[in-house]
Amino acid sequence: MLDFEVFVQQLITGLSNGMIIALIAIGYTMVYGIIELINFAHGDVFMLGAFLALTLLGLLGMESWGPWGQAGGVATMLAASALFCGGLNWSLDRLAYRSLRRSSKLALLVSAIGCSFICVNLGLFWGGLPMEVFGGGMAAAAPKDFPALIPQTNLLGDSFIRITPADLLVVAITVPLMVGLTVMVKRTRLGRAMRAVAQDGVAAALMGIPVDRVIGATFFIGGALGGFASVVYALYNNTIGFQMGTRAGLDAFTAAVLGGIGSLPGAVLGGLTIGCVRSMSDQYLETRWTNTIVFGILVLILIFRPSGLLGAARREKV
Amino acid sequence: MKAMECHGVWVQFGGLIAVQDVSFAVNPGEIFAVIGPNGAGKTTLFNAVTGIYPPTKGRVELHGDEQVEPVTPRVVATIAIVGALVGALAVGAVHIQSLWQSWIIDHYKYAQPFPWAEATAALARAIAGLGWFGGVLPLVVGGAIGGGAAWKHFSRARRASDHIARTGVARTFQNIRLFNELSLAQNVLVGMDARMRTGFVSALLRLPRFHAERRAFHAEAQELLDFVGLAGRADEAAGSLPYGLRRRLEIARALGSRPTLLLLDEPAAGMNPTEVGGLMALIRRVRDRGVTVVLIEHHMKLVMGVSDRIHVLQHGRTIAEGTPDAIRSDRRCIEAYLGSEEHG
Amino acid sequence: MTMHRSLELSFVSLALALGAVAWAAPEGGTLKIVSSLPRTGSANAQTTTIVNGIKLAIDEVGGKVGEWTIQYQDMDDASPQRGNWDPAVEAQNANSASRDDEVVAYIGTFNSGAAKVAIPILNRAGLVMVSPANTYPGLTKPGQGEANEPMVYRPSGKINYFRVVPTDDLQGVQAANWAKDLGVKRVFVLHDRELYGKGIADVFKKQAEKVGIEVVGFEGIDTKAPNYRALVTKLKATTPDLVYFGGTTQSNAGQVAKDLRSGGYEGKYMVPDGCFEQAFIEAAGADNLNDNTFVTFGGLPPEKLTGRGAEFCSAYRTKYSADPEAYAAYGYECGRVVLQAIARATSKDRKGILEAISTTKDFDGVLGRWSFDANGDTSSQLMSGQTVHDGKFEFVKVLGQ
Amino acid sequence: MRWRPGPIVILLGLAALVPVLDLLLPAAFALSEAVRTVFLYAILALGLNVVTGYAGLLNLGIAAFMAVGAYAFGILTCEIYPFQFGFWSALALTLPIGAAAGVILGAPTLGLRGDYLAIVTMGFGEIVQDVLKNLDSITKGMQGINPLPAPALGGEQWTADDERKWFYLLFVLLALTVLAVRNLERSRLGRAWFSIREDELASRAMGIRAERAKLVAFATGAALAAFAGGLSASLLSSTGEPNNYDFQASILALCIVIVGGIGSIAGVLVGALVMVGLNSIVLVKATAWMAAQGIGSQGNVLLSPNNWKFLIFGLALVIAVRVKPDGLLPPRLEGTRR
Repeated sequence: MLDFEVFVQQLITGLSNGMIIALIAIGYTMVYGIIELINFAHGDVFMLGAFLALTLLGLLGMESWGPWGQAGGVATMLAASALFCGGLNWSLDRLAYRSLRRSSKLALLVSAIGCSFICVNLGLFWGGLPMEVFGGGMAAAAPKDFPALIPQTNLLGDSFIRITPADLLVVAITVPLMVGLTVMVKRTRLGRAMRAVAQDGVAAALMGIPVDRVIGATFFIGGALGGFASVVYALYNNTIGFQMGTRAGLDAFTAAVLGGIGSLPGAVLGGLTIGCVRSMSDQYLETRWTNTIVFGILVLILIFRPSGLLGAARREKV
Repeated sequence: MKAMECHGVWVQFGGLIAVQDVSFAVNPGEIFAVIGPNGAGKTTLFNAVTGIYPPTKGRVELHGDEQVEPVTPRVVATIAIVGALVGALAVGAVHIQSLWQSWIIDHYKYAQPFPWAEATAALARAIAGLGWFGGVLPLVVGGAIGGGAAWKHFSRARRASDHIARTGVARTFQNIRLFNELSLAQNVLVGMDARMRTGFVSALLRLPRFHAERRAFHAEAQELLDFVGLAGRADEAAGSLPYGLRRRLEIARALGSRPTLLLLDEPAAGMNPTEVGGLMALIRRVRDRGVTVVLIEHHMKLVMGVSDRIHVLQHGRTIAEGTPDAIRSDRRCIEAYLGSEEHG
Repeated sequence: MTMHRSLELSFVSLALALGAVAWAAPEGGTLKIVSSLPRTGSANAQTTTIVNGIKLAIDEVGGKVGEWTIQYQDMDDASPQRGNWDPAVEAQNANSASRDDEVVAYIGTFNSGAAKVAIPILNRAGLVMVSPANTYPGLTKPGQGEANEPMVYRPSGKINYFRVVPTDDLQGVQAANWAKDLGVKRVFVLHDRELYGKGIADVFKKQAEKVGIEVVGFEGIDTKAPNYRALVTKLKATTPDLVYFGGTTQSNAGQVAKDLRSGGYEGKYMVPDGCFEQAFIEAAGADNLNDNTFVTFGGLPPEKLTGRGAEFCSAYRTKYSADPEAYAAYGYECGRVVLQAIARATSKDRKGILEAISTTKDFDGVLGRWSFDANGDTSSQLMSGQTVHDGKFEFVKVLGQ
Repeated sequence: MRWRPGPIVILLGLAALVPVLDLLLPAAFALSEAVRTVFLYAILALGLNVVTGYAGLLNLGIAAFMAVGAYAFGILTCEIYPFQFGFWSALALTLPIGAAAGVILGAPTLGLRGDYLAIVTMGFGEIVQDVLKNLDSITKGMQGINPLPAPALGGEQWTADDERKWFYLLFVLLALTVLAVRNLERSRLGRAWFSIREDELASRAMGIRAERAKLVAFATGAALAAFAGGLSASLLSSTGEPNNYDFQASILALCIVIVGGIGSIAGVLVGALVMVGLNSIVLVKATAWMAAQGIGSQGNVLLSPNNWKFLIFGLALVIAVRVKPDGLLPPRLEGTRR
């Protein structure tokens, strides 16, 4: 293999990983944009989405379906996880966050941290279900194998550079979602309402926008994206576990900040950047320093661009 | 010397020009008003003067000086030191394990005395032996990043509002910005901070000098609250103060720094006629303390009643300047502003 | 029965609290065994099997040794907000065990780092500690770890710490030798940067170099990463024919296996006993492991056991309706060593039981016949090699023969 | 004016009585050891309170400074390094070392807006762990550094067994920390922090040097966290492993501050008692009791009490802020007592 091939391969890996990060990051950035909350539970909602997908897969016996059946199965899982995560995120807002709108931002943050712990525990229980896909429930905490419905064979035959159906799946699901979301926020009534609430909740309420409903919708959409991401993640990595949400959340939030929090294209750019930095650092430096390098680059970028790559510098009204 | 001078000031946000080529001068000891319809760029002008954002073009001079922190040798030295430190950190970060090896691991045998001199000499040799690629390159790169960041930081802070405030310019805000969770006395004490001298250690250990300074400033804060008519409420929370009195507290807070120039941004907004009368008296008394007052106001009775001179803006441009009487009779002003205000 | 006991106990406590009885004589006839393992969070899967093993050992003797009733307490050394072992909690466990005069044996810990906190505390209290899982050599063996190890763990000058598992230095060596036998020429060594995984990988690397296998790479992974595709690309470019991973199921051995296969690596994969559990096969997906994955383990796998071991396996299956795994066997062995020592001890107190455990000789255990050596290590050097076939571990050979 | 004890004095007074209480309770219910952990976390959380409560800077990486303190203490004292300072001098050194670490992180990043800073501090927490793990020739990697000395007072060397001495040492250090933080709070500096927290722009316009005040807050918080780290390392006689100072530890400190009452010293003390108490007293004793009663089964995931700990902890957080959004003991109006 050539050095060039290695580089291209790492780029592909980085972009695929980056897109998954970006999809989760959008959920963060939307919620942050509208109520300035770092929704710590988002990563864990995402994790529960993956558990739902695995449960469905086991219950319906998707592994034995034919290729077309499996494609339908993937679509089912996507829809179910998106609805489930959206609904869960919405209920978190309804039950744990809404009553704290007027309290300090930090109380809200602690509530989100609490929700995150609760979701982690639900994941643990879920992993202990007496189902075959969960190992019969004997080892609730163990990582779970997610069957490879989408094969990881190389579409380029024997070449060193590998592009697998799983890579294509990531692109095929994330890109339309991102485009659709951007259009929605820019063009639709709901999108305009969301932007209005994000700018000034009180003014929006005075203009007759049902603020709580709009915030709820934002949580739902953010959660649904997390749900899509969870299925993509599970099909791409083929392992899920009850603690995977923490790391995914951390990466995604870093991506959101790197890109400029509140900005949808920023979250995507941030996610792709982090994905690529990770794989390049794995290749050309040592894996054990990868995290340090990611955060080091984050700090460097923020020193010179304090609002992130695409974030608008916010001017305070005086 | 003028108390404040604007020379051809422009302020631009993206495509929007908020202030366009405005020039005026304020004499020491006078009450100077800037008026104009909403959106004329008055507050923006204030913000440019007090360093909240820099003017896009032009100069603002306070007491005959541009109030930009100069690039002194000390600043250069600080930037150089920061650069050098970051460079050294970078070198250390890259080589920390090998340096530690030659300093400690090679010389320390468990439970035996450590040969400090020998080990340190070995460390020095190891540092000297890093060479161009291992030693100088990280030093230069780290130094450039550190120095660059320090310069960036300095240039951002050169004309920052805290720096300008410390040169004797105080202000109030159009949408009152008090510290609502602090008491009245503490709000004023925040205003006095620039004059305080206790440092971290004397505050931590409550050295005698801390107590002396505290007594003096607390007394002065009381006196300032008396001066603006808030006597006896020193320990209330600022947030619980009625609206009309908040302006007064803001003025007391601004006076805390013993400014020579006080900028009042719509001090009479939302006041009833009685309160306005009291405010006019207060503004005159502030001037009598030797403070030059510049105010932005819509309330014509107040402006005409207290101002020595008036500057009129419209759409970010100057349209007139003069004494209240002159402005009252200026046709352009009446058309642009006074007319609509008095008859509409 | 236990309910009755503890009622009685709390009664006594209450009496003590009220000051009615200033110094009650220790309640005759009860001895406590405690274990301190991370029961909250990701290690729960492994520690559950350890606790199962201990309970099985106690149940087998009917909860009694002679006239003495054995009480068992399962302590958690993890805290929820950490989700992993917590040094403060471990110290707290060790201290409360030392304070409780009825406690005569302390089984634990799971993590060698936790052992470093607990051993000195228990040592001062003269309380014996038997570990089912610590493999860091420095805890017992002079010259293997830091210069001050293992003396620092013995402030009283006496040995109170024993372990039934072979240490990293044995397993790593055996694994490298086996790799040589398998015809490996180039190996890429990965580890999880944990005490256990890094320790064993270091030994493996050293031994591999010694026996003439070229080590083409040595990297510590980030155990929380979602996948290792980038690393696999880098690894593949060095064309190894074996990848050794020092780590456990929890530190992502399964994900590494998956990414190796999906990244197009077709060589062998070898892991230590931290992965010798069905959960590893489940996490990795059997297809990714079948027939070219190799697992080392200290002792013999359940189905190869005869005598005691065979009895253990069938008893475990009956009781928990699951196959016993590596840690279940280690936990069971700990429990039995302690119980047998209690039986042999001349005086049924800490001193007597510590004495009895340190003189454990020719113990007929599920891991073979072994004794504790002068450092407190098991004399058993028996190691076995497994491979994965058809989604199940399959015994290959006894290593070192 | 008659002096009446405030909540801080009452809390500390009650804490001082715990060892006496222990004499009356049976050994299995001894509290003083768990209360020691409360003290340590209280010091850590007081440090975080300076940063987040007073200056309003959300710091999600306070545990990293704790790690810096613990490892600095370890390297300075342990016999496997040549430095071999004693307990007291090494403990004193953790303060400037922690402050320096705070400045190194703070100086480049204090210009950032709230949540950007939060993510940078969180990243710093990850970096510190990685560095401690990876530089294993210096930090001993995952092994931790041990043994670490206990204090010697009056020529007498303590051991970890001197429980009561340890208890009162930590108690006195906590009281001193409280005093120091209170002195800072009620000084020019504390006022500057509050004003920045409430309205940075206005306080700058009043001549407050916001950057400098924030940096001092950051350094003070880091120094206190490092101090707590050094103490906890000495108490355990080991630095533990780098993972012990991870994001979760920072989160616990943050929860202590917010559940207790952000910006209030008494609140932080109560918060530490409640959160650490829940964690290492209530949950521990409850599971031990349940296990003793034979409740729980390993076969069913729902029946094992250990499997509920995350849920209980999380619910406690959600309910606590729901019932008391400003914390259990929110600060009274600053300065009403002057």
